[in-house]
Amino acid sequence: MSSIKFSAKAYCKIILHAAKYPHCAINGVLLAKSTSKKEDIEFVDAVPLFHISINLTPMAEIALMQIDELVSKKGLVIAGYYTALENLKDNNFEKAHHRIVDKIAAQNGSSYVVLVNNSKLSVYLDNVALKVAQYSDGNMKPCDLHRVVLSPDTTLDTCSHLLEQEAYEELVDFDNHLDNVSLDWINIKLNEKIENIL
Amino acid sequence: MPATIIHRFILCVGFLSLSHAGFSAAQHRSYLRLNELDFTHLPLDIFIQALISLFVIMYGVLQVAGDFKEIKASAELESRSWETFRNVPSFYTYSHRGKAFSKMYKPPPTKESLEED
Amino acid sequence: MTADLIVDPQIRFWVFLPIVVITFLVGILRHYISILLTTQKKVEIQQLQDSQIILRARLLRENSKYIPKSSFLIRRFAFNKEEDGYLTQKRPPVTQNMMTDPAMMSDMLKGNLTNVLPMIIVGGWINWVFSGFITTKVPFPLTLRFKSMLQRGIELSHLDASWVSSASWYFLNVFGLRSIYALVLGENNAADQSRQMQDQMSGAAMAMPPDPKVAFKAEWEALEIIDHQFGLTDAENDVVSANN
Amino acid sequence: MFNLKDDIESLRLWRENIDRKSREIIKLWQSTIEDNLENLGNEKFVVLEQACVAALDTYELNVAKRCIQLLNSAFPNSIRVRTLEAMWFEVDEKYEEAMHILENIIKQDSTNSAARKRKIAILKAQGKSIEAIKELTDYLKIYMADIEAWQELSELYLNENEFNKAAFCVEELIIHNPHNHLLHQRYADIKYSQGGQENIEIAKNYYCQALKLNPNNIRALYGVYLTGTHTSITKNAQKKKDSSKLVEWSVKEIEKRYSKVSSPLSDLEERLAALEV
Repeated sequence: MSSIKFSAKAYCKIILHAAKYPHCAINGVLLAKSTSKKEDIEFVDAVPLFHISINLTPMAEIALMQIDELVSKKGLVIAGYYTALENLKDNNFEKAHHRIVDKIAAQNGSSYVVLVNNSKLSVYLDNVALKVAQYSDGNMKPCDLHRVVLSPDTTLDTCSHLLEQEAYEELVDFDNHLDNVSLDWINIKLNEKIENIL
Repeated sequence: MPATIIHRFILCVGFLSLSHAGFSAAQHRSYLRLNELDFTHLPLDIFIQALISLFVIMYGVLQVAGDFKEIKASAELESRSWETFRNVPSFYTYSHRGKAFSKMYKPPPTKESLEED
Repeated sequence: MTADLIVDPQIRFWVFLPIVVITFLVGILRHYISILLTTQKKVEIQQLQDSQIILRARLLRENSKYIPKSSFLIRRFAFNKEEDGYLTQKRPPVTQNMMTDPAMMSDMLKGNLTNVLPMIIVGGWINWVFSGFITTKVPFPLTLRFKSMLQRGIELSHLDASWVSSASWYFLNVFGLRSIYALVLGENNAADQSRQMQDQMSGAAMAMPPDPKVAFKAEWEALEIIDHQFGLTDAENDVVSANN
Repeated sequence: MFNLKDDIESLRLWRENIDRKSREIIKLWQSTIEDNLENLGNEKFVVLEQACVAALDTYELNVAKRCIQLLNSAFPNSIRVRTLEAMWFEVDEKYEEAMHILENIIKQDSTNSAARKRKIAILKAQGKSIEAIKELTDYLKIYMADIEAWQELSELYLNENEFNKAAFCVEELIIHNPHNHLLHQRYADIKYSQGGQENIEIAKNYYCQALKLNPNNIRALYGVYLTGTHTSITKNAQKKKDSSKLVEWSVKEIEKRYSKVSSPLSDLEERLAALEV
């Protein structure tokens, strides 16, 4: 069975983004190596995008343009979309079908939609709080949770540790960047921090 | 600019000086009355003192009263962003991830998790 | 004018200043008594709705240039359509009568109690205690017509009109101290704040006339005659030229 | 002592800006405010209310309970405190009890808008967004000039992807507050999301207006760029020229904004290269 791998950087950023804005719906994109095969995908990084109004498209277009340009230089592509819904009880893909998903899918055939499973979040993360679906032609096909792999294995501990340190304060998403252009959504400092803990 | 002690002091001095000028004027008037002289005008020094203390007070009040507001109607809103503007306290809901990240919260067993175990 | 009147300095300490102090303190007292007496006015939900309709219609009228034409027309239609628009809806005629409504009566009584009564009592008392004094002089000449206003209680026909009698001084104080009250009582916002906590303010309930029909009619008319102009078509040029 | 003063100041600031910094508020509460309640003076009860809401937001039920008890003993019959109580039940997902309290408040004071709003919020928390929208529109039929409610309704519609209706609500907000650049920008965002030549034309106007009201609104600047590139695809030569001029101008302005920043971003050229046409 093929696996869907998340690097520590990608996973931690998703969770931290969800933790930074607990009362908002959030979204972002996932990056994978452009050379990776269709079946065995590995998300190496995540870019947190919005928390203010995730259904509006203009700023999402700008963000996708910039990310695409910057990331293609590093041999990465936008291969997936992640989101977390506002309500703690909302954990199904129907509500995660945002407009930006179509845009991402249009760019590279098919893509993955990752949903943060709110009901599995806690201060001490003991299992992967994500749900993954494959998206193509307007349909979401949920993937088996066993296919989701974190690499390295210590990612969950790292993530709990970061939550404890309140590292989410340092996380910058594209909305923050638009409010203050000196904040960088690449999160270089946070990346270093994650790597140090690993 | 916050009101400093110096500005308050300047304001006090201004008021003292102004009341001194007023008191001097009253004294001058009673002096004239006692000497049965006609009142024509105030002596120049009292006049100047009143004027100067008026300006001192004006300066002091401006400094103590606080910052001015901009005339432009939108000026106050410029510093706001959707970050705070979107918050509508009377419609806050509390069923969000804030609970999940709290140490006190014990999530109820959901159907899903029961199935998975 | 050569032989000027000289007022005894004792008058300053025993008439002039006491009147100021008394009127000031009575004003403060009245303020607190009225706070004690007023009950939160009950607003009917219908009244509230009416005032909100008027408010929204007025804002629509004033700021119509900030929204596209079609949006304006939709709104005007909603307000002004022939039947059952917000401003044209049929209402049962208002039968509220001032005298039959006991709440209205008690309100009026309280208003009298706090405003008119002290005025009469304190005014009469001051007139009785401090009658017949000349207290101060306004520093400019006045015509004879002001005599009845400024020299109440002193019937001297040859006295210069710029002298002020004690009774008149009291009235000048009553009217002139209003902004001083605002200054002094305005600082008591803290007391108001805790009162707000006690009873939440019921929305933006404006004082509405008992019969909204008249106000609706006026608003309807004003909305009808608006010629909508979209005001943002030039924003593009403005912005580009302003920043160049 | 100085610490307390600063903390009170920041609490006041957050209150005035309506910042939802619940975690920070709770931290301040635990570090300084809790032990200094008597030193707060006039602000004591407002701070208590603020702390209570923050505690509910972060599920610190003990703190919330303490605040409600203190408020309750100070104002035994206050409707506002009872609304807080209803929220407390809400957090515990005892929605029925919360509804019961709110119904009683409305029965007692039919014009109380806060209780009505809370009822809508409960529907939202239960995930019944359609019912919430219906209730809110009913509410707005009475309280037509309630800006908060219009704003909430626009958010609800946006969540349902009902851009047309959301736009209507934002228009209403603009009428109430025509000098707010955020509203103009939001309206343009919605119009742009709707798509279509006409809507994008309108969006362009509103982005420009937002920029005019606040030249620092970078979202509006990007919006001008986007709408400009869209409208430049036209057969009308004059329009095409105007649009491309606008695009050029906006790119230049965006670059200016980025060059003003004190700590420059990495790979700035690449990021902005995406904008070049």
